[in-house]
Amino acid sequence: MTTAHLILMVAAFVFSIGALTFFMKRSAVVALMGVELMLNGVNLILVEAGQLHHNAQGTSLVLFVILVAAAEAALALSIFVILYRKYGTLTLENYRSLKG
Amino acid sequence: MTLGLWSAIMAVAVGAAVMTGVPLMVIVERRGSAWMQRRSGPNRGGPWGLMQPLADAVKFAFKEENIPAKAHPILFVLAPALAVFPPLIAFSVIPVAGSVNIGGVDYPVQVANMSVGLLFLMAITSLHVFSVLTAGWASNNKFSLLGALRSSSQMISYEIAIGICVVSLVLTYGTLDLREIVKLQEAGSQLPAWGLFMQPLAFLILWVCAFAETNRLPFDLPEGESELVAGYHTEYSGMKFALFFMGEYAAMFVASAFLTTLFLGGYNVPFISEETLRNFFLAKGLGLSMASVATCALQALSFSIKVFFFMWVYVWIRWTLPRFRYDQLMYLGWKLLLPLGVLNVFLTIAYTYLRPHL
Amino acid sequence: MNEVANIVAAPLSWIVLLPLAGAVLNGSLRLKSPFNGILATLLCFAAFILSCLQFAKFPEATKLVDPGYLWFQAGHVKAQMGFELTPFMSVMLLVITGVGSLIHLYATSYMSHDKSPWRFFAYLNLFVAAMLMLALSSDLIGVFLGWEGVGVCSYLLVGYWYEDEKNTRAGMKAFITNRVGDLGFLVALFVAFAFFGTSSVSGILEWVADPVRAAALPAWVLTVFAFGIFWASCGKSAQIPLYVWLPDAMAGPTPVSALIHAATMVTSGVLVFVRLWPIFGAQEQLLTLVFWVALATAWMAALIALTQRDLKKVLAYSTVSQLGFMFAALGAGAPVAAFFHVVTHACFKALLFLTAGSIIHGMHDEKDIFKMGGLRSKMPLSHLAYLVGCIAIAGFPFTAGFFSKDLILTKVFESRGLVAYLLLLGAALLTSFYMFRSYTLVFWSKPRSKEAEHAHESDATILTPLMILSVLSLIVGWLEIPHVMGHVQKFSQWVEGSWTVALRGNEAAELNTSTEWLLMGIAAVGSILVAIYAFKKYSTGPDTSPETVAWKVSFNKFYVDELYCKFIIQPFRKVGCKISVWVDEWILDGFLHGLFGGYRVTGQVASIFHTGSVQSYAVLMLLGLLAIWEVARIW
Amino acid sequence: MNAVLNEAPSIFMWIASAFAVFFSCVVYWSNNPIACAVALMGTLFSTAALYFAIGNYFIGAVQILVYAGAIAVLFVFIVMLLDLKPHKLRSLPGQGAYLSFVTIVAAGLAALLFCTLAKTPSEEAGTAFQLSAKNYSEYFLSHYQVAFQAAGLLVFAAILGAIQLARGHFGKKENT
Repeated sequence: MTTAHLILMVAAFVFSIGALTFFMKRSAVVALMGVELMLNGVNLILVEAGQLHHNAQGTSLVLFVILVAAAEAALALSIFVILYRKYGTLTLENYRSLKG
Repeated sequence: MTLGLWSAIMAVAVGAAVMTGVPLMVIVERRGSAWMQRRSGPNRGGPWGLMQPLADAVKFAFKEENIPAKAHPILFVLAPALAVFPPLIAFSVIPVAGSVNIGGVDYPVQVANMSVGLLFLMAITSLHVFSVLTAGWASNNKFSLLGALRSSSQMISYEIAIGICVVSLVLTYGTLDLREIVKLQEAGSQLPAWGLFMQPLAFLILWVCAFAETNRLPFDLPEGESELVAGYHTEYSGMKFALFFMGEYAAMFVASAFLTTLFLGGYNVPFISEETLRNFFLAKGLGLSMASVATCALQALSFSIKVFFFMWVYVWIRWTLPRFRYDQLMYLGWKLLLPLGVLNVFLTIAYTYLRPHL
Repeated sequence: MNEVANIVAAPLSWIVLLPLAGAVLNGSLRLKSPFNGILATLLCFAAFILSCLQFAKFPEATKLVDPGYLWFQAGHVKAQMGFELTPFMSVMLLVITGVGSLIHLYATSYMSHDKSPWRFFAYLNLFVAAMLMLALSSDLIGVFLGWEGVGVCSYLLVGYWYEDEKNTRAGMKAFITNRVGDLGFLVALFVAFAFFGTSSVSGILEWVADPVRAAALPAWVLTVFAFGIFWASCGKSAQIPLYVWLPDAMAGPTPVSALIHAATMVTSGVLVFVRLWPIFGAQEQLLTLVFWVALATAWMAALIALTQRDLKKVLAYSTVSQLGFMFAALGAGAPVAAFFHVVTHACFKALLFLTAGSIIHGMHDEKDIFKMGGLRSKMPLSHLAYLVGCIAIAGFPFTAGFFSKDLILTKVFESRGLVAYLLLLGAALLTSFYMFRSYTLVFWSKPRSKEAEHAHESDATILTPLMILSVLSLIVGWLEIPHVMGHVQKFSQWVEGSWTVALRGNEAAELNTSTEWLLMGIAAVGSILVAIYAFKKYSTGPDTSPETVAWKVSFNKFYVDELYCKFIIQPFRKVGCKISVWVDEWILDGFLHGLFGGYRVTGQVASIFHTGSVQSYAVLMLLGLLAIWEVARIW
Repeated sequence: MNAVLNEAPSIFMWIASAFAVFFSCVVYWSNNPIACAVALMGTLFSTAALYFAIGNYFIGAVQILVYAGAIAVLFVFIVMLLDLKPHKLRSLPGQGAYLSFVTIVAAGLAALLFCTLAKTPSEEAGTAFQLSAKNYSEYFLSHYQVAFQAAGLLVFAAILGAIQLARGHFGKKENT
């Protein structure tokens, strides 16, 4: 077991638990936290690969991911505020008006 | 001696220094305010009242710890800890003096010599918001929550101006390594090559932001007594309150050290380089280790004097200026400091680009 | 013709661009009256000045060219947006821009009380630009562009007063009839592409002139090409069977009638014919066909004109009849005569139409000649102008019409014999009759209506062009005087250099002097006598004799419109209805129903997964990603 | 503490990894949004610690600055501001089946991720490697120039969007 494997395992775990969180949680905010966890797992793998191959190209993508995550979080959370004001709840099951 | 062990020693030393500085600063502040207001201040405990902080500490330690019934028990306790933690961590990347030579190896007088120290410093100081927010929410008190909300928006707003100014500084110095930044400020013949002279506008903006970041007057709205009782730490008492108190002073120390490192040449003694000092002590007949230790002592003294200058200005301002209104605060942050910072970035870019041609 | 070709570069594109600029400016600026008219007139006049400058470069130069630019290229087909000017076209250029300028000037006053004169002048300028394009373009595609351009402008201008449904119908009739003719042009164009590999006029003419290359062509190619052009000319120049649009086109404002239906557009068929003469000259059978069609047209139009009551209709049928004369000349193998008649006709027909406009203007838009009368004293200058026009078109000695018509008759006599000559002479005498009928009814006797009593003379802006055109109508014929009377051949000498092959008519043996005098005398005396008869007959007022069958047939235009309607339009409409219903029901609806049904089924299947819950979407998305990943890994 | 990647992990690495796993589990298991937010912050910090441990200080610092300092603060802020009450996990008909399905999917995903990535060969892994901010800036100003500008535009758009949303034109107007 090397450090690389450990990090890989952690990353895979964090990503999966993030996905699970996103699928299972009823609260929109917590579901979004799951998304952040997934992004975090991906970042971890990217950084690890960059260190492994002595290459900054992939690792620069992490900065983009972080940036996009910041933008996404800012927008998503402000949308949540609006939704909360409008419907008084942030439970995802209540937002089903797009049901086909 | 490994680098890890040295780091541990330095961590203890720097931590102790900051923790000693806090009570010292308390007495300075109390006596200073008294002096400015033409009254005596605390003068009974020990010579010139120097023992007063000790008495305060004992008082805090023995007071009853009160946790409100409707408060969130874990977060309520966590918040004061979070208040002290970031400033102490932040101090780890600040170079306090040059390097000490032990057994032919140079050890930097600094807990962690990090290549991205400047960024790390900013990152850690931005965590200060957490303690405020957590404290305000966990108290389950409207004054606390209002204070916390005010505080967090204030800190985030001013962090943006700080970030912009740091960009121009990075453009000037070309590195994020704080030790290198300090070394770059060593040179200079007529004037020391301090950041103060290279980036005066950034210095001013950062100085103003430092007040806002530490919630000090004239920006102490989060704990404005006349409006919010005591802001986010209304419900705190005893040692928990003391921790917030310490956290605030530690944050002031970090801000002062930050300004010193970036603008006042850090640990540099003005006009005298580390090399000169070392050679001076070597010429006095000291060994290499002792010479380096003596040099570092001098540099640490220089650093402390500069930091205490800023600390004194904190006190000075606190007892001189009245509190801002909240809209004035936001106006200053967003509409004055931020555009000025952006302007400064552009000026710096132009200067950096044109410098080879000048 | 025999000298070394002297080809000179010239700014010909500007001649087209100036009126085009006028169209764009008038269309976009929407100036107030009279500035819109002044703008249009100035630009048209500038084109006239420029044309004069180009005209002056002949005869030193044999040809002026403006290479322009390559418009488009598809395979070996190249369309060059270039211009060229031959001596013969330079005369036409002067007619188009000169008469055009006068009509613009006239219209400035005539249209000043209209609702949106800027629109009118934009169309008018566009029309002039298109006509110049047609005349100048060095490429058949460019010619076609102008050809279609004048068609469009004709449609726009005839239907200019579109509030009245009658006018729009007339415009559509003109446009659609012309489309039928344009088919011939397209066929000719395709033939040119397929067999000559070029669409440039000079390229085609070179091909035909080259005996080696011409011999390699199948014999029918040139015939098809020529017939296509002739068919197209029938449409544009109003020959049987496609003449029906021209009389209806009188619905447009009078300056339009003058410009389009007298001076320029209707002559475009003759123009193209003459330009491509080396091809037609060799098509003996086709020329025979052209001649008899033209003769029939001349007669039929003249007969119809005998009974019409609408002043502009009379003039319109006279135009059709005169066009028949031109084509008869072409059919007789005398392009110079035809073209000479184009020029003279442009002058006196524009004069007649403009005078008619002046009269109608003075009569407050009353067009019925039976309601006029006695205008001689009320509109003296218009009366004078109309009289000049009438004697010119009737062929009174020493007027323009006399010389051109005489030239045509002589040529017909030379190449088609006595019968053909007599028939054509008959048509010419009829011309004299119906023109003087209208003249007498309008100007003599007593006013027969209130409008006629209160008629007034038009203003100077209208009268100035009338005066200029009157003078031209009288003198322009002196360019070409038969050799028995002095032998002036300025016109034919000028024009002759335009073709690289010899004209057929030139080699024909000349008639002896006495025959020529005789022919000329019959025509002149005949027309004068017929004119006097008509004057006597109508000087007391309109004919009140009972309606005979012949009169009815003539008055109802030989029922041609009704026949067309019954035998062509209605069958077409029936078949079209059937087809459109079938296409609508089976193809369009079927397609839509299929599309709709497909969407519905797909949607029903897809909506199973459409739960409205974000998280189930996310699970599905993840599964999809995993599947893609696996596939990519196994690959 | 600059770890070499194909050696056995140091004790520090183990601790940081354990924290990352633990906190992410808390995010999933806790019903209290506040606890989730704090645990999220813990995960982010542990990840930053891992970055530091494998020698990528720059990304570590940025992680703390942006994720912990901004995004997590936003989460905490929103949770506190809206005063979200503890939620249970989803309760749907056939919830058990759904839960096991999703868990299997997630576990499979983890296994797949691990198996695929662990096979990646690495020649240079034997030596320590440190990236500085300069490396990144070189990439940003050459290779990723367009992406960099686009990201800037994205952030700008996000700012505008957030401001517009916060001004409340889309929600119900409040009469307070």
